[in-house]
Amino acid sequence: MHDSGLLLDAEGLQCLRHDEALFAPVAIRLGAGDLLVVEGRNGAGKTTLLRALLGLGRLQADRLCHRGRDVLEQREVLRAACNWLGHLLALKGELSVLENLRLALALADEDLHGDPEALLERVGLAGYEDTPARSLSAGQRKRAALARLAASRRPLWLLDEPFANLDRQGMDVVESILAEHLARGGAAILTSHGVLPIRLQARQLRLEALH
Amino acid sequence: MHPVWRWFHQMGSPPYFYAFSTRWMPWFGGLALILGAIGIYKGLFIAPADYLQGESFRIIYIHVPSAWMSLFIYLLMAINGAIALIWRIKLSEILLLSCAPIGAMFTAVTLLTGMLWGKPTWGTYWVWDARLTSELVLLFLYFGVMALAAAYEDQRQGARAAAVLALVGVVNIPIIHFSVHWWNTLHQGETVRVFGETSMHGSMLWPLLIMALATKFYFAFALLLRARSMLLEQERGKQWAIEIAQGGR
Amino acid sequence: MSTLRPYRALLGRDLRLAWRRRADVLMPLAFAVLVVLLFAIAIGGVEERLAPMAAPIIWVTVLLSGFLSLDGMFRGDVDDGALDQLLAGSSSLVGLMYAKALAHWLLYGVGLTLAAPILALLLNLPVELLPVMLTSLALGTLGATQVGLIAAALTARLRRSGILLALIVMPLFLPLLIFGSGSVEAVRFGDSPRGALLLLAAQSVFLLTLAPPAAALALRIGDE
Amino acid sequence: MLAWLEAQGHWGFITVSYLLFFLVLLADFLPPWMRERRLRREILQRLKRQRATGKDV
Repeated sequence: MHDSGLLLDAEGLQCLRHDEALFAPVAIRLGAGDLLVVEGRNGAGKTTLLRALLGLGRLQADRLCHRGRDVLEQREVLRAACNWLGHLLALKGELSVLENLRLALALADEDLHGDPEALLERVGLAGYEDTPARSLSAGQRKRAALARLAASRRPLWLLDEPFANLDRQGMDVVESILAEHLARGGAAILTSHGVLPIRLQARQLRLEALH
Repeated sequence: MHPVWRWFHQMGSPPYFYAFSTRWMPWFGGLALILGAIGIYKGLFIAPADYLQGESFRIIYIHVPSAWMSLFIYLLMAINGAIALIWRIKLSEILLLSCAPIGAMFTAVTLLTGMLWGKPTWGTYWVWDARLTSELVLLFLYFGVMALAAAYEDQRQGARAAAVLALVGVVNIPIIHFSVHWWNTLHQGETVRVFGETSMHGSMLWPLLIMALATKFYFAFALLLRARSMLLEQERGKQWAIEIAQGGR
Repeated sequence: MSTLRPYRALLGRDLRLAWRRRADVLMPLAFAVLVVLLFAIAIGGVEERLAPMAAPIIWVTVLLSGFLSLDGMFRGDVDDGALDQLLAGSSSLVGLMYAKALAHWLLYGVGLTLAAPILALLLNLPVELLPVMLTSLALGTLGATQVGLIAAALTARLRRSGILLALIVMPLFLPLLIFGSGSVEAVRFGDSPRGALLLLAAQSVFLLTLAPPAAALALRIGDE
Repeated sequence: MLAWLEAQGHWGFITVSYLLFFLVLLADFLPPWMRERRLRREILQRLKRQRATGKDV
């Protein structure tokens, strides 16, 4: 009964650390245009969940499917459909903002969608094309990472606290990029502390820590 | 389920393994002691002196078995490493971590006895003989595996990293062995034939085989001992560990 | 259809980063000259005594200098999250390891090999030995880089791993040193270095097939 | 010390080798043996403290 349209269909999903589950089993059903916000107190395993989905941590599940295909063992299939924005932004200090953007896409074997200058302008980094990433502020570095996201057409986004280090305009940028992504039929899971500073319609998933 | 696989699976449960070790350790330890005593007695007093090297040749009865053990244990360690990596079996990780110090010990014994044998026979403590040189490299392979396992905070990740290194090491051992022999012939030529297979017959050979068996039983004993104490350490909070502590067995 | 784009991108990235941090890349070369200086001083700079020992000293120095650069192989990628992105990416990790090893070899293997003539000069290496020295170094450093790749991957997430790295790589460097230095010795004695060089090349090819998968496996361990 | 050893002749080396062999064997299996005994004592002590205070220490 796998719904082949679901971007992520997980059942009885748990992350493991030293063979012990971190939180009670959860179910995730993400179709086109769905946004899921993962909540839970610190250490409940929000970041671990995103990493585990990508194979960077052990998880067990009764079912883990992407577009009807079981990816529990072939996680690279899920990885090929995902973009992950972690706490560390993987920006190389010596490379310029534009170089970092092109590099991140090339490493993921993705084509750059849209004009780079327009993308940077959209995230509020106009004029910073040739600035080395090391001389950007934390907020600007986050915007550079967001530009990379906006340039990608992968269906499933995993965003780990996308609003951290961002001012009001930054949050609006996240919201507009996210809205556009969802409108294109993508889906996203994001982790966040406290109330969401955006008005996008989202479902909640609460992680109940086990100990 | 295949009986061997079922047995291996049972061994995976800590209490079962601990009980297994409690039952078998006395046997392995006892056999090692008995065989060791026989072997050493025969080797020191019964076997005739070597016509060439004289009495000091008797060191062979601990030198050669230890050398065999040092390679044997490394291979066993690498096999456990493969099992741990492929099937993620916790017991294999523990056995891998337990094998390393024992193997390093046997390698050290081989080197020490090799030096003490070298002095009376060739006048110097250290001879860059192909076999001794390979043994020295093997010692560093062991140290590498142990140091890597210890460097990780998470013991399970440390064991898995050590497993990868053990596999890389075991694949390289033949290459190191061959290249050291090639190097030896390049520089020293065939003059120095240390530990050549002297023509050993009956009474000289028996103690060697007995000691080889004795060292294997000792290894089984020491491996179970290290593995169970590591297991008890990891599962100290669990009920079975508490019962073991109370039971005194 | 996975193109080679990600692997070319990683290779290009590492080379460009090295170009931007030129000082870092030159460090091992400077270290090599320093080590040779120490040996020459210790041996007394007497030409007759230096020349026969020149080749072995250069070979050991190149291995030590190449070893120095291993610590930085994954350090940067771990600290800024780039490694996690590679692990979370869909490109084959083994392919990325090949790109990583190639970049490292071009920078340090070829780099040190090109610097070898300077070392040879300082140690009065007989000129006729230079060709076989350079060939053996080029082949040997290719293998050494692979050994370094495994060691760097195994210790990528450890804070201080200097001595541990040495403990892992030195035993595995040994066969390379034996055949590498042996090939030059063969020529010095007037024999043909073909045998030693072929064995050295075989060793490097063997490591080329063993190391990237082993390194990929080692990196996956760090994140369980 | 080495001079004394060399003066002992072949049997000197043999005895020292065998002595070292036993010493190293002891050094191999005694530590884990002791560690296990100490571990058992610790588990028991923790158990007594738990029973005494009635909560998981």
